[in-house]
Parts: sequence; C-alpha cells; structure tokens
Amino acid sequence: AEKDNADIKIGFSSKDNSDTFVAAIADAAEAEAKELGVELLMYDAGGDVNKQISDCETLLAAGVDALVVIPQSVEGSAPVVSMANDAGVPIIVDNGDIGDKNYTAFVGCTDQESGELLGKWFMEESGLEKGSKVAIIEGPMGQSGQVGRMAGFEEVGMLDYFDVVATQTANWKRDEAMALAEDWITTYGDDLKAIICENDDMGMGALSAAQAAGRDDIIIGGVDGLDDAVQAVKDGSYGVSVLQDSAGQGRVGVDVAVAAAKGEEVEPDTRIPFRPITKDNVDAYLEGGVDAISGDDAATEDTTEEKTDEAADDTAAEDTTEKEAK
Amino acid sequence: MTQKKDIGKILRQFGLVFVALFIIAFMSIKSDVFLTSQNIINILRQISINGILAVGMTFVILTGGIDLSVGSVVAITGVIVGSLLQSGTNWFLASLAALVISAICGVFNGWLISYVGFQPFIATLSTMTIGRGFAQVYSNGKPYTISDLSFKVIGQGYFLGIPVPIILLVIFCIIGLVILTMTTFGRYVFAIGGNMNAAKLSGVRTQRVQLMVYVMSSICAWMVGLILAARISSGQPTAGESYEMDAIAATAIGGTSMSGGIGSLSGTIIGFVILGLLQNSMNLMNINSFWQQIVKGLLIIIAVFLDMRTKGKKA
Amino acid sequence: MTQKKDIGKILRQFGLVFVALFIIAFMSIKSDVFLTSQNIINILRQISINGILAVGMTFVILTGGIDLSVGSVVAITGVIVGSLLQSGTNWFLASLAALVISAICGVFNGWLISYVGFQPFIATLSTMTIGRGFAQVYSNGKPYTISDLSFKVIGQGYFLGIPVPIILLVIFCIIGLVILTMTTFGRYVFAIGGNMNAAKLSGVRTQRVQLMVYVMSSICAWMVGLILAARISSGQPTAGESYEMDAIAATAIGGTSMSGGIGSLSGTIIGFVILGLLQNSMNLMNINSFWQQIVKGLLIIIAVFLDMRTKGKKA
Amino acid sequence: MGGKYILEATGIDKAFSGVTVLKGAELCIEPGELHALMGENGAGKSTLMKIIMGIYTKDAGKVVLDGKEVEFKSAREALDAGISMIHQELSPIPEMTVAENVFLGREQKKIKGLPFVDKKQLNQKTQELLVEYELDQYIKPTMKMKNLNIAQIQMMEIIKAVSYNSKVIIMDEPTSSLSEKETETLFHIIDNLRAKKVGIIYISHRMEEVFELADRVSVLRDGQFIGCMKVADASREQLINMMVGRELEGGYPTNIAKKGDVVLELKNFTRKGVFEDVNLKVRSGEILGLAGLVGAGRSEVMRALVGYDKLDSGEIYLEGKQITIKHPQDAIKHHIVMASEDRKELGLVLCRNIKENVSLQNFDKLSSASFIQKPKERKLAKEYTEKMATKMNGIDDLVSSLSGGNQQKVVLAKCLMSEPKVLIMDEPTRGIDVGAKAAIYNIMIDLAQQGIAIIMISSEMPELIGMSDRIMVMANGKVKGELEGEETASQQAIMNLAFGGNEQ
Ligand SMILES: Nc1ncnc2c1ncn2[C@@H]1O[C@H](COP(=O)(O)OP(=O)(O)OP(=O)(O)O)[C@@H](O)[C@H]1O
Ligand SMILES: Nc1ncnc2c1ncn2[C@@H]1O[C@H](COP(=O)(O)OP(=O)(O)OP(=O)(O)O)[C@@H](O)[C@H]1O
Ligand SMILES: O[C@@H]1[C@@H](O)[C@H](O)OC[C@H]1O
Ligand SMILES: [Mg+2]
Ligand SMILES: [Mg+2]
Repeated sequence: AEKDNADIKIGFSSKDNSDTFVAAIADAAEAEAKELGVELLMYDAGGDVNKQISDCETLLAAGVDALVVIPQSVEGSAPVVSMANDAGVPIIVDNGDIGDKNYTAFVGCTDQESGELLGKWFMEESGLEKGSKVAIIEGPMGQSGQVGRMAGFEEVGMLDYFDVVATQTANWKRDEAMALAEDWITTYGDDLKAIICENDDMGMGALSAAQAAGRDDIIIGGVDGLDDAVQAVKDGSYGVSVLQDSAGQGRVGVDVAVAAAKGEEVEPDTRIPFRPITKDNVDAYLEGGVDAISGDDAATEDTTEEKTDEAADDTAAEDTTEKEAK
Repeated sequence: MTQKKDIGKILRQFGLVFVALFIIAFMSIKSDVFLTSQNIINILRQISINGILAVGMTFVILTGGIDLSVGSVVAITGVIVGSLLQSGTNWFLASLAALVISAICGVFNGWLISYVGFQPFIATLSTMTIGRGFAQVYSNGKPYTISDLSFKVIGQGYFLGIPVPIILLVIFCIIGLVILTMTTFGRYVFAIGGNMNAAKLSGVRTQRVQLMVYVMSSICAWMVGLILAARISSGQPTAGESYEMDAIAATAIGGTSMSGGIGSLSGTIIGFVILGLLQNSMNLMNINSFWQQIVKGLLIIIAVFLDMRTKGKKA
Repeated sequence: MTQKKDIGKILRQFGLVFVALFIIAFMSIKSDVFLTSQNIINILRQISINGILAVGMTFVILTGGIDLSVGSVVAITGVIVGSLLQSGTNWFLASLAALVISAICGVFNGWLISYVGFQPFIATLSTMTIGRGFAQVYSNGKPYTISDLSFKVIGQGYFLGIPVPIILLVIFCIIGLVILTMTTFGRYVFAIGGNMNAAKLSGVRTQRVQLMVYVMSSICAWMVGLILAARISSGQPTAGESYEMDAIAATAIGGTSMSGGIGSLSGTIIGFVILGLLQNSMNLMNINSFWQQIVKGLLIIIAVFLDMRTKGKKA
Repeated sequence: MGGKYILEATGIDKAFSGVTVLKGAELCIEPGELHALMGENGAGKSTLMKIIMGIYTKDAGKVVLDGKEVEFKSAREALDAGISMIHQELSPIPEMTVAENVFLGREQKKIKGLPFVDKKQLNQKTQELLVEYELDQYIKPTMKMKNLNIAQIQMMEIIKAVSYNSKVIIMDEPTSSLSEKETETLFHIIDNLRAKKVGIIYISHRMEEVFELADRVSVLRDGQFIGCMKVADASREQLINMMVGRELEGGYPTNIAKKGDVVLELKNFTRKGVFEDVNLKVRSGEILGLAGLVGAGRSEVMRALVGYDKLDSGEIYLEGKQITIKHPQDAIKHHIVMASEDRKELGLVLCRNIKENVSLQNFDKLSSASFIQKPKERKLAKEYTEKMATKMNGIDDLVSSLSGGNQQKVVLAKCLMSEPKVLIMDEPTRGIDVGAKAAIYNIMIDLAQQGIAIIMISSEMPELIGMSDRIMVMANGKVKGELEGEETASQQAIMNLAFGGNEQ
C-alpha cells in the first residue's frame, strides 16, 4: 500500500545552514516538501560531524520514512549510512560525497567536476598565459568541496599549467579570503595574475581585496553561482562562477526521498552537472535561469565522466526519480 | 496559602533539576518520540561527548583555571588512533599511544600554568592552537578512515544492552564524583580555587594539584577523542572544534564559579544533561536551527537565573 | 660584560615590544615586500577588526569580566545595516539603527552581570547564542549585498591617503587610552577588577561602571560590524564568528590579567599588533595553514613568557 | 639535642627587587618561651617569619631548628618539621567549611594510605577543638568559613596553628582582630602551650600584651636586629626607643576640642537579624567610642550608615537635616566617610598602587569633568600618606607590597583626604605600630578640633577608654548603654553593659 504524502516524514540533516550555499539547498528542500505536502524535519549540524551523527540518530528515532544528508565530512559522516540501513530507512546523500557508498541514492554534483571546469576555464578561456602566477584559496580541509575541487584542478593539469605561488584555506569565508588576497596582492605584486577560489563566497572576498588595491587585472573565479558572484560576472569584474544548482539539489533530494519512502525504485545516482557562468552566458542565465544555460557548452560536458544529459533542468531531474534503477 | 509556599520552596531548592524536569515533562506531552527508549539512549549517547569533557573541565574551573585545549586533544587523539589503526596496530596499543600524547598536552598546560606562571587562558589557548596545527600537520589535513571493529565498539558498541559511550560517561562521572567529594585531592582542588595562597600556607602542594587537573582534563579529552573517532569511524584533524565552549557552558550552568572554589560536579552533570535535553527537544520539535540558538540562549539564562534564586545568591 | 647586562635589561623592559620588533626585523630580511607601504597598510587594515574589538575587551577584562558576544554583535550590525541599506535607508541612519541595537546587547549583558548577578561568561555566552540566532532569523540566513558607496567608504575608503578602518582603529585606541588612563572612569574600571567591594565602599558606582564596560565593548563590536560589512560589501549573519577569541587573546597577550584589575590598553595594542604581524608574516612566507597554527601558538607562548620575565613575575 | 635554643635564625638578609628589607636579622627561641618580636610597621617582622616558614627564600643567613640547619622550600616542609604559623593576613578559604579549613593539607583519612577523607572524623575532631576552646557555641564544624566574622576567623586560624602540635608556633599579630573575650581565650591557649614547652614567637604592636606575656623580646628596626632582652628588665620607653630610635610620649592625648552641635544622628536603625532600633548621636568635635563584643553589630551599623549594606528602616540626620544614603557614594558626598576594619576585603584594592587607592574616593577633589588632575593627585596622595607616616618607596608602590600596618595607613590616608564631617574608624589602629598609633591619635584630636565628629569602633579597651569622649556599648545588635565623662574610664562598666546590661 502506497503511503499518502501527508503521512510521510522526511528527515534532512544539513551540514551547516549558516553557509550561504548550503542554506539555499535547505530552503529549496523545505519549499519542495511543502509543495509535496510531506513533513520535513530539518536538522542543522552547524559544521560538526558528531552533531550530524547525533542529528541522524534523533531523526531515525523520530521515525522518519527517509533520510537526506548533506555530509559534513566525506569520511566522518559515513556511519550515518549504515545507521539508516540498520534502521531500514532509505538514505539519500545530497550535495557532496560520502565515504560509505551503500546509500539508497545520491543527488548532487561531483565536486571534482567543478574543479575541472574551473581549472579548464582559467587555462583556456581566461586569456592567461601558461606559467602565469596564480594563487588558490581552498575550502575547509577534508570537505568534499575542497578535496574534490583540488583533485579537479590536478586532473586537468592546472596546477602544472600555471605557476601556483600560494595555496591556503579560507574555510569558505569571505573575510578570511579577503585578508589572504590582500597579503598576496602585496607580496606578488603585478606578477599575480589570478586568484582561483574553491567557492564564490571566498571569491567575493578576493574580489574586494583586488578592487581595493586597484587591481582590476587580476582574474578571479569560483564555484556556486552566488547572486553576488553572478552580478560581478555581469559587471565584468569576476571571471567565472561555476554554477552549482542549489535549488535543484534541495528539490530533487526531497523528491527522491519521498519516492524512496513510498517504496518506489529510485535513480541511485543523480549527478546535477555544473555550469560555468561567464560573461558570454550571464545575461541568458539572469533572464532564463539554469535552463537557459544548460547544455550550451560542449566543452563542459566532455569533462564529466558520468554524463547526465540535461539532467539539471527541472523536468529531467524530476523524471529521474521515476526512472528505474540501472 | 501554605501549600503555595511549599511548592515555591521546593522549586527553589532544585533550581536546575527543576528546569531539567520541566523540559522532560513538557516534551513527554509534546512529542511521543521523546520518552521512547531509543530516544533516551540517543540523548545519553549524545551527551557522553560533552559530558566527559565537562567532568574534566569542572576540576579545572574549580581551581580557577580554564582549559581551551580539549577540542584539540580530541582531534590529536583521533588522528593518532586513526593512523595507528590504519597501519594495523592493535586498538589497545593505539589508544594507549594517544593517551600518552594527550597526557603530555595536559602536562604541558599544567606546567606552563603552575610552574611557569602563565594565565590558564593563554596557556591553553596556545596549546589549543598548536594542538590543532599538530593534528593537521600529522594527518596532512586528511581524515583517517577507521575500520577496526573492536575499536569501533568504543563509540558504536553495546554492553549489557547499553551503548558503550554511556557506560564510559557514567564511569567518568562516578570517578569524578569520588575524587572531588571524597578524596583529599578533591579538597585541594576546592582550596586552590578558593584561596591559592591559603592552600599553599596550609601545606597543600598547589603546583602538583594544579598540574594534575590539567592532565585529568586532557585524559577526559582523550576518552572523548576515542569515542568520537569510533563513532564517526574516522580520525579527523578537525574533530572537536569549539567543544571546549560546550564543556565550559555545562560547568558554568551547573553553578561552578568561573573564578574557582565554588561549584560541584553534580551541578555540571545537570548542566550537560540540560544542554543535551535542550538540543534533542528542539530537534524533535523541529525548531529551525536559527531559532534554536535563540531558544537555547534564553533557556540558559532562565536556568541559571532559577538556580541563583535557589541558592539565595544575588538576583 | 656590562654591555651584555644592559642589553638584557633593555630586552626585559620591553618584552612584548621586543617580540614585535623581532618579527619586523626578521621579516624585513626575509621578504622584500614586508616593509612596503602597501603591506604595512594591509597589516593595519587587517588588524583594525581585531584591534577595535580588543579595545573594548580590555575594559571588560580589566573589570574581571569577559565578553563572548562581540562576534554576534558584529553579525547583528552587519545584517541590520545591510537590510536597511538595501531598502534604501541612508547610510548614517542605518548605522545609527545598528548602534542602538548593539548598545542594547551591551546593556543586556551589563544588566545581567551587574544587576542580576550572572557570571560574565554565562551572560555573554547566552547573548552570543541569542545574538547569532537573531542575526540569522532576521536575515533568514542570507547575506545582504551592500552597494551603497558612501557606506562602503567605512571599510574601503581612504582619508588623507590612509584607509578609513585604520583611522577608526587609531581613534578607538586613543579614546580608549584617554578613558582608561586619564579619567576617573578608567580608575573605577581597575578598582572594580581589583576589589569590587573596596571600590563600592569608596563610593564607586560599581554596577553602573560594570554595565558601561559591556556597552563600550558592544559599541566596539558595532564599529567592527560596520567596517566588516563595508569591507566585504555584504551584511552576513555568519560574520564575526569566534572573533571574541582573538580579541581576548590580544588582551591576555598584552598582559591583562583575566581576573581583572591588572593590565593596560597599551599592552593590548602590542598584543593585537603582534597577532596581526604574525598572521601577515606567515602569509607572506606562504607557510602552510597547518604550520601557521603551530608557529602562532609557540610565538604566543614565547611572547608572554618574555613579557613575564620583563615584569618580574613568576617564571 | 642541640643547644638551648629550639629555633635560631642568624644573619638573615632579604631584598625584594633590589630593596633591602632584612639585613642581619636574628632571633632565637627557647623551648617553652614566649618571645616577643617587635618593630615598627615595615620593620621586617613578617618577612623574617615567612623566611623561617619557607615561604620566602633568604638571601643570606641561616636558620637552625633543634640544632640542625634547615632550609624549607615551602610551608609544607616547615609544618612537617614542626613549625606552624598564624599569619598576619588572615587567609581563610571562604567557601569551605570550618573543619575543612582547619585540617586542610592534613585531612583525616578513612583508611591509612588511601586518599579518602573521613569527613565524620574531620568534623568530630574540629568539634573537639571548638569545645576545648569554648567556641562551640557560635561555630559549628560544618559552617562555611565565609559565615564567620573576622574575629572568629582569627580564632580558627589560631586553633588551626595550635592543632599541628608544633614545637614552635609563630603568632603574627594574633590579637589584632580579637576583642577582650577572645584575647583571653588566646592567652589561656598560650599558657597551655608553654606548659608543653612549645616555643612561641609573638608579634604584636600592643605593648601591654608584650609585658603581660613575654619572657624575652627582640626588636627589629629597618630590617636590622637591634637587640634582645628579658622583658622583666625592659621598660616601655626603652622598647619604644629601640623600635623607633627616639623617645615617644606615652599615653593618650586628651581631646580638648569644643563639642559643638549634633552633626549626625541615627534614629531607629534596623537591619533585620543584624541590629535593631539603634539610635546614635555624635557632636562636632566629639569622639564617640563604640564598644561591644565581637558580633555585637557595631561594624554592621556603620556599614549600613554609609550605604554599603541595605537598611531595613531608620533615619539619618546630618546637621539637623534628614538625608538619605543609598550607596557609599551618597555618604561620601555628605562627607560621611568610613575606614573599614577589613582592609583586604573592603579597604584596599591590593593589586593597585598607593596613589590610586588613596585617590579612589576623592575624585571630586582630584578631577575636573571626569579627567584626573594628575599632578594634584600625586601631590595630595603623597601629602596624606606621608602624614600617616607610611613606610614606602613611593606612592607608586603596589599596596600589596606594603607591610600590614602600612596598608592600614593607606586606608586612613584615603579617608582623611575626603575631608570628612563624620569619620567612622573601624578598628583604626589594627596592626599599627606604637609610633604611628600616636600619630593617628594626634590626627584624631586634630580633626576633632576642626569640628569633625569621629565614631571609633575599637576592641582595644584602653584605646577606647583613652580616646573616647563618650562610649556607646552594643550587644547583640542593640544599644545597651552609654558612658560619658568619668564613667568612660572604667573597663568594668563597659564589660557589664557588653555582657547584656540593661537596655537603653
Ligand atoms: N612581597 C613583597 N614585595 C616587595 N616588598 C615587600 C614584600 N613583602 C614585604 N615587603 C616590604 O618589606 C618590608 C617589611 O615588611 P614586613 O611585612 O616584614 O613588615 P612588618 O614588620 O611585618 O610590618 P607590620 O608591623 O606592618 O606587619 C616592608 O617595607 C614591605 O613593604
Ligand atoms: N555571638 C555571635 N557569634 C557569631 N556571629 C554573631 C554573633 N552575634 C552576631 N553575629 C553576627 O556577626 C555579625 C556582626 O559582626 P561584627 O564584626 O560586625 O560585629 P562588631 O560589633 O563590629 O565586632 P568587631 O568588634 O569584631 O568589629 C553580624 O552579622 C551578626 O549576625
Ligand atoms: O560550493 C560549496 C558546496 O559544494 C559545499 O558543499 O559547501 C560550501 C559551498 O560553498
Ligand atoms: Mg607584619
Ligand atoms: Mg566589626
């Protein structure tokens, strides 16, 4: 007997809702739950793996019908998967990778892909010469975003292509990134050609520093497609923002969870592709949203191993929940 | 009339306990999950982390000190155990190795404070920073995945149907209570916090006692490091960040004075139980995490206020 | 021989200053960028944030208190200013509105502590939690982008060729120094921290003074909130997290006793300059962030140790 | 068995950061002897004792105990070796119980060798001590130390030191916080100790005590050993001369000031459970003495008067006009100023310097628009502390580095600078040396002549009788009677009232 949406209770364990990007996923998830008429319990681990595990324990005790997790740590959050399996509750991993692959489904991006896209753009489209001096600002060490994007830079050979003069973490934080960028701009002077950031919040910090120093020539880019960043791309001050579809990740995460809760078969691996937003497509994006820039860039898709054509667009993503497992 | 008075009196005598009972009563009505054995076990398992740290922290704070480094010791323990387990070391030896390093952190804190004369805040802040850096350098910033099943028991196992972390919490609380209330060492902890000079003049070896409380705190952090690593099946260099704050909060809510000399471990126990109950309750009531902070802050104020009334302190 | 002695004496008299000079000397050799005016401006601009907070924190700690809520007040200021600017309010009015709210936070802290009798740690910890929650609820967790150019001047502008945050830092330091060393209020701050009861019997309005220092600290946090929001062109509910720790560290490194009554603002100033120099230097040398923590912790220990030797304290 | 001395200290030198405090100090104690150690405030008495106890390290000299040279590195070693000490600065642990305080560091164990405290025995042993010394009526072993008044704390420290059963007991001003009754108890204790052949070093500024108790007396001046003699051979003048280096007039100056109108009147002062219905008048130029046993509530009345404690009911009239005082600041504004008996708790900010302490309550004089007038501050601080003959290197010295008596002088300097109309002096000469005492008495007379009304609380009966124009006696929080003129000369009359004479 299939459950009614009204009887379904979905548990959502987010890693840190105080992060701009993660909060957007959470919002979309809540909106989708409302839309579908299911109950959603949204727990926020505040950046602490242990709390995430506690949260999941509580959610399972509260009798959720499916569990969605945005892992705080690839390895550290892994026990959640077996906990859910033991409790016989479907578990959906959202946004980033997790160490234990025995989950019911994954919805999100391959972080390495965003690193590859960002690296490629800097190598091929930014106009920088080979061997230019660049600096990299990283996310918190050990997080899927940091590990994956660095691997992506490596994969496309960016680390060798450029002369990487400095690499530091700014923990996804705008102000920390700004201080780093200020120091580097001073240290490397005119030689410094670009600051490559693993997310847009940090990119915005670096941009503030560059602008304050009057260094409009420094090319800055990041990941996420934050509103600020997209606006900056439009203004021409920000080179690239690799769009990660937060709304899609939140929405589809809940959709898959609801389907799983009903006992339906679900697509085990939904990878929503990244889309670089540059001066070429920013207007289209601002007008038409994600759909307007999907699938317009062949180079993008080449880099993805697991290509899911047009999967990022609304209907396609919803479809996937109905599709049978491979 | 008299009955009214009586109730008032009772409420006052148990300020914090009353707050805890109130939360429990409220939640049993509001949620049918709350009183399930599964949820109770969850609550206890969740508070074991902060609880064990708070036991050590209570000793430190009673001497008038503070230990900011516990979170880093948790991380150090995690990466050391993690790396050793990965290299095939037996879980017992791996834990022992981490214990030695943790104890060294405690000795370093205690030595700086009692023999060199550092302010506890500065000494343990430095150890916290150095310790975190060490954990990250050691692990190169990457977590060690732990697959050793016998080790995982510490965090995920059961003994007589009770989760091991809960048993460890109970053991640490009991040991703490015994030391603090029944031994000379416990007296000296209070004496040092109450009047270091007087204690010294009475022949108390104040420096040793001071050193010891920091070692004890580090040992608690080590225990937590093991439980956490076992619980999350990985030794993470970022583990335990800002855990010191919760441990200090539990101690302070429990009525221990930050300037030392006044307080009790039983107060601390109620303190961390209240914090744990709060967290679990707000989750069960599905309060948005932003609101959770507001509610938590207000409830801490109310709990402490009630407790002060109880004890006839100002207010 | 005598010359050797003299140098020793000089070194001792300027413990912390010496550490700062050492870092400067070392870096001028190691890096040709270090002494450029651009880098010096960078350093100053970066320390303006922690510096202004530390000025307020010094007053609080001198009374024997602590203010953990400053980071949250920074965030509250940011989101209030951000939202008002977005809705087209004039930058001055927006800042004023934030000032009022910040001051209320300070009054709340001070009232809880001096009139109700809360421990400063608990009171400001609660305010910190509530304040952070408030900032997030208010903004619904999202940053407000700031585009108002006149407002941005506070963080990004120049006055007579000097970045505005640096000028503000200097103004706050001077006001702080004047209040602390030249006015009766300053004396009351020291007296309260040294012996609250004796101060009261000497006619000091201890409760008012205590309340005031928390208000002052909140005002410093407000200033930092404005600078930060203007600097990063956005009002962020997560801004200022754990800033209190750096401010406390600067104060403690500067020789102020955490139990109050002893210390100086000039010490604090050297304290935050050292922290800022360290951060900048390690960035310039491109020291890996893991190692940075280890180096930072060790240098704090060394600096404080030298300073204690200087002042003939134990050690 | 060594020589005839149980304890011998010779050639002791000590300097604190370059300032010489002791230079060739010496002292030798026979078993069963009570050896008085005298000297002005800051002469180095306490420092010498702390060196013997291993609290300070000496720069030179040697200490011989029982014929063996000793060098204690901590109080613990001294205690273990059989020397205990009653410290001049009381240091109770307020939050711990009486029993825990008394046996701190040597708790009774449940099982020998294991660190488990036998609380029952601890309390029982303490109770036995309390009974033995007749304190059990007011003090229970389980009371928190903070609930004891200062005299009771002093008694507990005495009992504690005695209960070590040491060979040598050092008593550093043990009576300075005691009233007659406790002082007598102490003297009994001392008799017992002597019978047990315990050597006692007794430091006091009270001449009478020294003559009553001591076998021999040693004198220190400016850290140097001046001499040692049998008390039987010594005269008061001779001792003073040795201490001060010059002659001093003995006795109490008479207050020849004209008594004017009533300056201050208290009506029906009540603070529930502490004092009740206290009425009091004091005229300009008058010195009013407040007598009573410890716990009579004298200090409490005065603390409430100056607004430090809350008053439940009562009225205050200053120069005939009713005033309200809600905070000490109000009192100071009305020039009603109190020098507290408890300098550590209420009198001084120990971690700050002399200047700051003196000026703390006098900024109305020393500041304009909240800005401190620093040159004036220095000048006045110097003037007033010097008037009190404070021994210091300068007004920038930390108060905590001053000797006990000199700290007391700083408290008085602070109060004098407030130009009081009514000056309340709670045990004003506690711990103050003869020379300075005389100076304080003269200052009091001076002030009286300027028309100031003085209220003096003192537990030193001769001082009270010698200085007061009128004496009010309190017991159990109530005024028991008043003695004026000739009557004040009688100690017996005071004691009669203090022990519950007829109510007013
Ligand atoms: N820790 C210290 N640091 C600096 N100076 C000190 C210290 N202790 C004592 N002194 C100084 O040593 C001198 C002797 O002090 P000490 O306390 O021995 O005097 P005292 O004879 O006991 O006086 P009193 O009768 O007032 O108690 C004083 O001038 C005092 O200022
Ligand atoms: N017999 C007693 N034993 C112990 N405490 C008492 C006794 N009687 C009153 N008290 C308490 O002691 C306090 C009064 O002590 P206080 O020291 O002020 O008295 P005092 O007359 O000023 O004596 P002193 O001469 O020691 O200053 C009051 O708080 C009262 O409750
Ligand atoms: O892009 C990042 C996201 O993928 C990560 O999970 O959290 C922070 C974001 O900025
Ligand atoms: Mg002395
Ligand atoms: Mg008294």
